[in-house]
Amino acid sequence: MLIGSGCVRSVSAAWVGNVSAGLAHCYRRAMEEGVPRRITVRDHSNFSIAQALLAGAIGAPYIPTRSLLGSDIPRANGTFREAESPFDGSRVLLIPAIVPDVAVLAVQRADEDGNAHLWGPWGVSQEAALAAKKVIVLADEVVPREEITSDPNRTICPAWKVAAVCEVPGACHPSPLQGRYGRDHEFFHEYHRRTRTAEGFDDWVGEWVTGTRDHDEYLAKLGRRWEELREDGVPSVPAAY
Amino acid sequence: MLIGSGCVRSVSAAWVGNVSAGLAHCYRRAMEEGVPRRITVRDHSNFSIAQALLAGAIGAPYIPTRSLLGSDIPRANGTFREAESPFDGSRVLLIPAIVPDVAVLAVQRADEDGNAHLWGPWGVSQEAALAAKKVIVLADEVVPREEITSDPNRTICPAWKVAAVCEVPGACHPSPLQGRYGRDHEFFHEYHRRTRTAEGFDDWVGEWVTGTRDHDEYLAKLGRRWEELREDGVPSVPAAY
Amino acid sequence: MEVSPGEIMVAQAAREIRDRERVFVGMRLPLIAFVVAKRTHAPRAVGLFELGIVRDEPAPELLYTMGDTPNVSGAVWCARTIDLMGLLQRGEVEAGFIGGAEIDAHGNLNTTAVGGDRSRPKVQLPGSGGGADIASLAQRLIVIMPHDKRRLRERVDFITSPGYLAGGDARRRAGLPRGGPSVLITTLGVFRFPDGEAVLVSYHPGQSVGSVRAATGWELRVADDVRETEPPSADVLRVIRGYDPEGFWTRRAE
Amino acid sequence: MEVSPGEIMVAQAAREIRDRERVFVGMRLPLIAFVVAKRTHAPRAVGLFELGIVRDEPAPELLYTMGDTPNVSGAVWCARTIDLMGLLQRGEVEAGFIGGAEIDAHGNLNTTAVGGDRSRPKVQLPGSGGGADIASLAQRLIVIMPHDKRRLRERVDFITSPGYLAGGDARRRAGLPRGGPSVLITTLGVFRFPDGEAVLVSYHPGQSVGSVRAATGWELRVADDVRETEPPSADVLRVIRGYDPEGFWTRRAE
Repeated sequence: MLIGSGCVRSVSAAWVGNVSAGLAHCYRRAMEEGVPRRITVRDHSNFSIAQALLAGAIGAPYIPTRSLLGSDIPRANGTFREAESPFDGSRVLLIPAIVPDVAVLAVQRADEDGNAHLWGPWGVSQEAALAAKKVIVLADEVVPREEITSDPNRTICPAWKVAAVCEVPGACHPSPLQGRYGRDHEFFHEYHRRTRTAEGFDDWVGEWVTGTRDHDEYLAKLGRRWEELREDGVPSVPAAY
Repeated sequence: MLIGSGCVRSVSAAWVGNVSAGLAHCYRRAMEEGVPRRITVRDHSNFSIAQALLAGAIGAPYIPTRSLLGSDIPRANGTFREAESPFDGSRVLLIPAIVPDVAVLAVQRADEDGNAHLWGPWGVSQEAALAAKKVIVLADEVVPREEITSDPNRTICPAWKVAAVCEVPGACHPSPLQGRYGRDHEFFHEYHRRTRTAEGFDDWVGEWVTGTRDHDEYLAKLGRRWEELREDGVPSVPAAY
Repeated sequence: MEVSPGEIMVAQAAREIRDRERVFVGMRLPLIAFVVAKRTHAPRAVGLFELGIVRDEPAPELLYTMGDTPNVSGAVWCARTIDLMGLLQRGEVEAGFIGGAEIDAHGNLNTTAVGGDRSRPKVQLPGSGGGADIASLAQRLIVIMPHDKRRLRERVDFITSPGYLAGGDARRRAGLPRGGPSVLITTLGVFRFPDGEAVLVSYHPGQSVGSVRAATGWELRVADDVRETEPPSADVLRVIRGYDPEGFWTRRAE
Repeated sequence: MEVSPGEIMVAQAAREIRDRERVFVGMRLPLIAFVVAKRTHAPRAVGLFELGIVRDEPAPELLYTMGDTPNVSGAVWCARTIDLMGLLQRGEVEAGFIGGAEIDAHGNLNTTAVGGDRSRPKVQLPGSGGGADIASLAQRLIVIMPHDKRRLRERVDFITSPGYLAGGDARRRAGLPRGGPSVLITTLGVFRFPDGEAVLVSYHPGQSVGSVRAATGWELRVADDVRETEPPSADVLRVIRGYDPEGFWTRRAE
């Protein structure tokens, strides 16, 4: 959507698409036709982007890997370097650190200071948060501090990195948030169908983005569909601290 | 104790001592006098050993750092290399991966397959487990599989790496295990006093190691002292999955 | 109900998974192949999902994406991507599934872009995801894709996921520590890579060497003992159709 | 009750912590200094413990080690060592405390071994722990140690934790990105490092420039405005004695 709206100049990513539905039309239009504007892309793989963020998170200038040797990704990316390991002369690919200006994290709960609990697969969330200069937390629920400190192993990054905590129930829709709501598959498919053309995309944005005042109105527009996605989840067996 | 008993040939560590009590007498005797045998040491810092294990855990040959530049640790360690970052020519220290044959992890709970939950500070536990060829889990409690799968974010390493799960309540004593038992400070201090001489150490081992048939007998010998260390802990607020 | 190409592919893919193996599982057909393997000959196989999930039991319901909530419920480990990719790089993952838009006879795959140059392609594809890592680092690669001349090409426009590169020992010389495609399963047949180059070992029921050749963009090599692909057993079909009752993945028009 | 050298050191160390700073806290005196700072002028300081704990409130009771269970209860983050060391390497930690067995006038510290060579030392010390990392990477290093001629030496036997190395721009030339000792607090006085070399800025009550010189192994440099160290206020003493009522750390014979 950011690409389709012309807000993006450059993308560093391992994968851009509409999972389960197909290719990402806005991304295709931008890359193939320069519509609405030309973007540049730095190709990555899941591992290389995770390593770049890990390097950023621990303040390492780069991390060496064996992945992608022989692939065209390093050439297309342009920031990697091939080198020999000084330990055994074997070939390695050096992935330089990525330090994002901002990382946006959606989590189940956070306190007012920004101490955030995320569960379910972490993907690259933690590395991205630690690597970033600042973090914006979208919390499904803002909870008392005691709920966070009752389980400090679940905290994903230190509060001093968090520039803003926003209580936004349903922030991930149409993607899921473990224990809160499931995935809205049909919403993805509908988006896919309607954004085949640039006009269709503008129409969709007019309806769902600029056409709703805020996220509450967006959820209200979803109506019963949103209610049906909600899941209670099964509570974890507590850990005693 | 392993050093004092002559079971160790070489140590790679950032710190060897008796926290809160003082220097480690067995380590001193081995290094200073070769008693009961000479050992070699590869000096590390907490960060360098964490990076070496992280490199082992992700299969990277090494990780570059800025730490320890100018310190005598790299020279004493002998396995690090100084290099220039090919990205900007700045000086880096390359810490090669450590791949332990075995990592021993004490955890609060594990299932029979070896899926283990650990909470409290992780230190280098996860990197060590992932870097190791195999893992031995000492579980304070063996629990049904459902207790593990109720909270998969707490799992520390995959079960396929776990060669053995041993149910050993109190395995960490005199060290603490969060939510289960506190630290036995006096036991550390007593060990420190009694192991000042090699004879004192042998005497101590005769009483507490070879002198007890198994860990149950060890705990029974602790008696009320062990009971007084036990903590119930405060249950975490559950996460719903 | 007639057996679909998707079902034949799933059945063949399931046969590629051995018991107790750790397998990087993709979505769609690979996921169903993993379910079939688990419920038939490989009950102790373990599935890894690149966003950070490890399961020793497949999710009980059909998934659209690996992040769907049922894929997390019942997982034995929710990890980070780097943890699982790290174990992959260590060589602890025996097999991995990937697909692609294009493949060449050396098993090199393109999921990045077709035509034009990289900065202005004719068709922009989604990119590697974890595919290039799995292709680089798994002990064995299982490739699944639709079969037509524009996809099985003499040369791919971009090597996203390295196969045997130019063939011979090119893969080792590039610095890759192990692996390479062990099988390519298409909508028409099955290829293996005995010396780093694709050889047709079977054609699916209803196909022939000739029909496969006609749909293949490189000069087809055929195994001496080429034969018809073994169709799915009734048991296997029951598992497939139980898991994907509406044929969302296994009976869709590709 | 007379003010002990430990209490004077803790009070001075607490003054080195500014509000809202992230501080790598060690055990013993640094921990108590952190408690004092939090309860007086730096209520929003955050403490990091190298085994992987972040607290914005000190543990309510006296700790013997940072792994004691009360140090985990109430923590805002239980992390891994690598997470916190990584944030340190990124430059996100303003101040760190360390001690040592030996220090030289350039603030280089030895906690590894004294005498002999590394493979057969006269006295084997515990090693770096996180000390060398904090010394390498924190924005500012606060050093606390007992003062005597064998500890404040012309040259240390082993540089575990780099200070200003040979002085001048040696630290920068070695490749360290920032930092270096900002203060050395001993049982006798306080030193600062205006140009990478220790200068006595104050002597504790009961001491003098002469008594400090007599106990220092290098040629003492003295600040023009050297004066007596400010003694702990009644408030500060109350915090110290409330936290360490038996004087386990603050009144022990060193």
